[in-house]
Amino acid sequence: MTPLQNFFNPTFLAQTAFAVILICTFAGAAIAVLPRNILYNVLGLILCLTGVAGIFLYLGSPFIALMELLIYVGAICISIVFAIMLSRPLHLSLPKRHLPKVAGAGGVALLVFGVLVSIIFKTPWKPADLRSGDWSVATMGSYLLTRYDLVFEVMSIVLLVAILGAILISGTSGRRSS
Amino acid sequence: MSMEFATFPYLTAILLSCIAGLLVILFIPDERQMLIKQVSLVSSGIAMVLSVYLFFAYDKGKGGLQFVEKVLWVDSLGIYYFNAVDGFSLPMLALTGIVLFTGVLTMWELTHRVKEFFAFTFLLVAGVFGVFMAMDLFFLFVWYDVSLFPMYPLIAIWGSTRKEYGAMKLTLYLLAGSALILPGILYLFVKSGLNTFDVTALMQPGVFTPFQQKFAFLLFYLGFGILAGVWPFHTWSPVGHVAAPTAVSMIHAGVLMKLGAFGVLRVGIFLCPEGWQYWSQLMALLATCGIVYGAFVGLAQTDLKYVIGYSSVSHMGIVGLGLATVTVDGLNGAVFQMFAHGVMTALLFSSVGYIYERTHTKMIPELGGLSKVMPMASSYFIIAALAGIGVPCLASFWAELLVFIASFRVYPVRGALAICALVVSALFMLRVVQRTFYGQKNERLAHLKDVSFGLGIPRMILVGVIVLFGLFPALMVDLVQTASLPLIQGLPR
Amino acid sequence: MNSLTTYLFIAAALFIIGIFGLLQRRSLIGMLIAIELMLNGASVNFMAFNRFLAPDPIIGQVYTLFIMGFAAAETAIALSIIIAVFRRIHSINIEQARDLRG
Amino acid sequence: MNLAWTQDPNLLAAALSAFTPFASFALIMLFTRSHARLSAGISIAAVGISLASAVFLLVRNWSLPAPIQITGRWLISGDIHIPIGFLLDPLSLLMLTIVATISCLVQVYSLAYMAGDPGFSRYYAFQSLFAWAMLTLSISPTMIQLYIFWELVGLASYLLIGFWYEKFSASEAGKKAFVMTRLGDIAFFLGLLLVLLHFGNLNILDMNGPQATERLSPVLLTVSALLIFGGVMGKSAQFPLLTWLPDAMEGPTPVSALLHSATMVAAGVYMFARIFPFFSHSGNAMTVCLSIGTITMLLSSTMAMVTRDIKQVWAYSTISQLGFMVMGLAAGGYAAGVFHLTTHAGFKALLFLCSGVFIHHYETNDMFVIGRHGGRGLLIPMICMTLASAALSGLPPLSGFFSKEAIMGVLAGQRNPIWLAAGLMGAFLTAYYSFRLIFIILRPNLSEKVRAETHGGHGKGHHAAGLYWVMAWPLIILAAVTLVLGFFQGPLEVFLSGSQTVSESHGTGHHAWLPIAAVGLALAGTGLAWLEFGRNGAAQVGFVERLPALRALFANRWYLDHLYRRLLDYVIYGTISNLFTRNDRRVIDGAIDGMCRATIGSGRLLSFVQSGMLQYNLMVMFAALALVALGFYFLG
Repeated sequence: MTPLQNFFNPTFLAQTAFAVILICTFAGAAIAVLPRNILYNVLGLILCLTGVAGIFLYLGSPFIALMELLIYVGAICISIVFAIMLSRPLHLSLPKRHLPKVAGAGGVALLVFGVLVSIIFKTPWKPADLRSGDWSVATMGSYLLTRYDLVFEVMSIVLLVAILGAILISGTSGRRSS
Repeated sequence: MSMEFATFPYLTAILLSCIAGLLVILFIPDERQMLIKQVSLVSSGIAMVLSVYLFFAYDKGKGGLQFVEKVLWVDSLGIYYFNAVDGFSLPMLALTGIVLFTGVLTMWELTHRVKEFFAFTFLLVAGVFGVFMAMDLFFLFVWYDVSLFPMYPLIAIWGSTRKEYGAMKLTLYLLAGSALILPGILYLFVKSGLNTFDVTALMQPGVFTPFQQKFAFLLFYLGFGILAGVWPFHTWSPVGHVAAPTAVSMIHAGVLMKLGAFGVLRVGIFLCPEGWQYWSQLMALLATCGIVYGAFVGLAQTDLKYVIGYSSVSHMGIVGLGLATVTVDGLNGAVFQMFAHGVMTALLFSSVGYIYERTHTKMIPELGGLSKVMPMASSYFIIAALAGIGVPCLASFWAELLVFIASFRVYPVRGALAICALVVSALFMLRVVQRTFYGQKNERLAHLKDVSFGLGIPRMILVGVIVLFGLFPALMVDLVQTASLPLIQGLPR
Repeated sequence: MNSLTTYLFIAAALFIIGIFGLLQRRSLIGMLIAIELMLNGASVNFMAFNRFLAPDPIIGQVYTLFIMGFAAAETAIALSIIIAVFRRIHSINIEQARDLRG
Repeated sequence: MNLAWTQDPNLLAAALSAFTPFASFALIMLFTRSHARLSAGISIAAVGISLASAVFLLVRNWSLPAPIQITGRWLISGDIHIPIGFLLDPLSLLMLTIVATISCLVQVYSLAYMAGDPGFSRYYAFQSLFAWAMLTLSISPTMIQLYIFWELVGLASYLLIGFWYEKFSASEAGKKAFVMTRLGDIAFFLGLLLVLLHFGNLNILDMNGPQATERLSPVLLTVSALLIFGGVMGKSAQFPLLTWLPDAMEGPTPVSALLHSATMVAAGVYMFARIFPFFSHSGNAMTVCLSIGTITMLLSSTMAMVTRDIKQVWAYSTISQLGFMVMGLAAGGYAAGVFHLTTHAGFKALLFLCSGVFIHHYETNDMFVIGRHGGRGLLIPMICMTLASAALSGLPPLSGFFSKEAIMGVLAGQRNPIWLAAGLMGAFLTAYYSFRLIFIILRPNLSEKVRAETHGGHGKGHHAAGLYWVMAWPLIILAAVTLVLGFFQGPLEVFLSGSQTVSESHGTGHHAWLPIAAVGLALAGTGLAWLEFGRNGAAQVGFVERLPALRALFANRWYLDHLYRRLLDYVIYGTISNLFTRNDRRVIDGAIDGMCRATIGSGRLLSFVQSGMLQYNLMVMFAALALVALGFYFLG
């Protein structure tokens, strides 16, 4: 029993909230994918990500939920929006849908879904024998700087390289084209 | 970690001198060409001095592997950083050192992309040195591939005459060879069950069954044989030689082809002696074909470098024939021939390179009468050509003598055929010499200068080596014998 | 709501919606958005396993964090690539970028 | 080499004689190429030391109890031992002295002959190289050392023939000489290998000993002897490898005198004599050698009858005399053959050197032109040449008479009289063609002489008298040798047979008519030559030249060269080389290029898959991924 579940003790409330979160998530996902206008897509993505943050809450990690909001909604989505806004013509040209392509994409997606579902059902999920229940952010913080130090470092390097790369790519290609 | 350093790590020092040269060159700006050349000269000089020193410092009385450097590198796979030399590899090391040094000197006048050229050259040579001294299959293969890939840029950038075609053909051929060698090495590694790449451990008798040896030897023979120019896998070599720039031709024909023969020896023969005996008939047949065929095709060529290329095919056939005899004399002769041919071809290519740089042609009909214009350059070529046709008291005579005696004993008909090809090779070499150098002074080329003293130095070194080993063949044979005698005596009868 | 399977279903659904978007959108930015969806699906998966199976509740969270960092980096790169592509072919329609056709 | 080399005078002298020329070669090549006179000085000094050592050795070991053999280790590989060293026995001492003497004389002579040549230093370097190789060859204790220096001598010959390399004919001749002798050498080498493998050793004394018959079967013995004789055929220009020698006359005349008459070409005969006991074990081989010698002698004599080139005449005569020596040896006359080798070296070198004076003076090789320009005015060469021609024709009391008689005597001892008949025929022809030349120069056609007057001053009148005498002294020395050498036949035979076990049962004494017949025939040849060329108002047209077909046959060397040329052009270049080259380009390269093209083609064929439509690729990717996952999960 996690502390959070203790807090939302009434089961009905919890289930309702979960349903709402699910609806948010999938509605957001659908909006992110289906409309042709790119701005709607971004807004849908934001909705969806907020939903996912809720799911993370249900999975027992408020910290990650917070991070999801912070990084995805706060950073990624905003940067996409900025990209769209900064380069104006991007959202004005609305490419038409190509039916065979949509059908193909749907087919493949369904196939993958089928495979995933069958695997989910087929696999006998077994919890680990010994499970510790320490979910506190403090523990996680100390782990991040001790045992999972490498992840932390790699992440920072990846980000650094990504920033450098982004500058380089958009910078040099601009110089070359001009 | 087990470490074993008998003495000062000379072998690593040789490798390091090349790699250090490479690194230093990389950090010198493009424009400072002279500095780059000086650095190359110094590091190649160190490599040459060390390798020649080892050649003479080797204790012939003791024999076996000497100057051993062994460090365990990857325990779980049994990979060692294991360098050592014996009577087979020392001549090759010395050859590489000499050819590298003379090659650097030969390219002294290069102005196009000097930095990259010398960097690639050192990478190539580091690989070559590595193969010659590695006693660990893994390292041997890695060095082998390191030595192969710089050939492509070296030929494709600095080459001439269909250089892209030549470079591509060469690369494809050699990689095809690699593709045979790697499975062979892995096969032996797996089948041995010893979980080690250490050659000395794998070459113990009884490690591999006869069938395994036969199978693996064929892979090694074909894989390395491609690089050694074994007929009928030789066509990359003339094309590649023709396309390559001078120093690369020198290193390539002088050293890299030996790499193939050495691979057959070190990997094929050391690890699969029974396979060697089993396939020796085939080896002798192909080698004889190569000798005769190379000589006859060389007869019909009009491009100087093609002529040398085909003579290389013919001479490497002699190496193959020596290996195929499975005798002490054959091995001695083969290794001696590898050395002698390396020096001789380097001299040939350096002379042709000089002529080509000055006259901008290497077509024999367009030359002629060069002896009057550049007597020194011509003399170097003629000396090398004479060495090539087996004139006594020049190094390759002895090698050929030993190989022919051995092969005539084991394979009378093939041996006799190979000996008869000597006439043809004499004919085509002298024909080239006559058409290129003799005759009336060529007025069109009369303004050209002869080899200067500085550019003459590398050629003189090569001539000196040829004559030295021609007059004192025992220097070489005694050394090689320390390796060949135990090898033959250890063979299962 | 309290079973692993539910969450795995959610993750799978997010993931295939992402795939569907990735495969049918012509706009590069649309594809980027779809990729974000897929990444989130994967995150949910990790978090679910973390919640129900893992011996140590830290590892899944660290993984999710890692994915987020990675996603941020990926977005930065992707956006710059998109801008570069747009400069080059004056469109962000993926079907216009066909230089690599055989 | 256990002995300290300074303590054994034999060793010291032998080493000095063999290696000083090498030192001189190295010195000249390395340091003094630009100092012509210094180079010549070094070379002559070196060969002088060789000569002194050789004479010292000869005198010291005149009555040698047993051959001295000193060997050191040169190369040991497996069970192959290649020693280097010296074998001093009468034959090698004799040859050593001959070679050193003639080398020395020729080098002195060359001082004048080659004066002013741009390649003066190079010339002397090559001369030293030759002297080194030839001297070492003479004293080789093993056949393998002999073979090695045999090849080196061939190299020196190649370099010296092609000395004036700017002349196409000279370089061509050098190449031809090298390749043709190489052809013989291959047989030689194979023969040596056969002996080595079945006999186990190539020591000359061992091969000559009785073990040869014990360890080698008769067939093997014959085969290897014949193969070794192949070397003689190449080096001594025996039929059918004889056409290189006349061409070799493109070299400077002193070179022809030294290499291509007196010493190098005689190396073949020397080698034959060297392992004479080995050869004599096989009767069949000896018969083959005898017939080849005979054919060579007659064939080349006929060729000499029609040529106008003064050097060519002597070249053909050299071939014919070499054939004659081979006949003598093959008939069993060891001492006779070697004696003829000795005398021939003297008078043939003399002939060439004399011709050299003419050629140098008039700058032409054509004997008619020389005659017309007053060749007889050069007194010393004219006299010497006449003397040497007489010796060549076998007229008493010159050296040639004695040696030829010795061989005739041996031939008369053969059961089949045809050999003797051939020998006598040869004597007649020899006298005819040599005196044809003498008379053409001595008594030029007067009607044409008028024209020569108008060309007055054509000769190199400006030549310093000093140069002339530098050339003249060697001539005089050689002429003196030619005069007196014949009388040393007895001591020489004793000296030679001192160590050899060959019995000379057949002397001239059994055939008292023989000298008379031989001299008579020689005189008849001389007479015929006088009749056609010498007497007043002679047409100067030989009897052969009146028959065009025969003349063409002889002048074209019995079409041997044409045959070789065609063989080379059609078989070697046209068929084999061409075929192999085509195979290389079309079949092997074609296959490889075909493979490459197939790869590229299949790539093109499949490239429609790479439409560049990213999303279709992705679709396939995901679908495949899903299927693979399915497969792994449910099947695996």
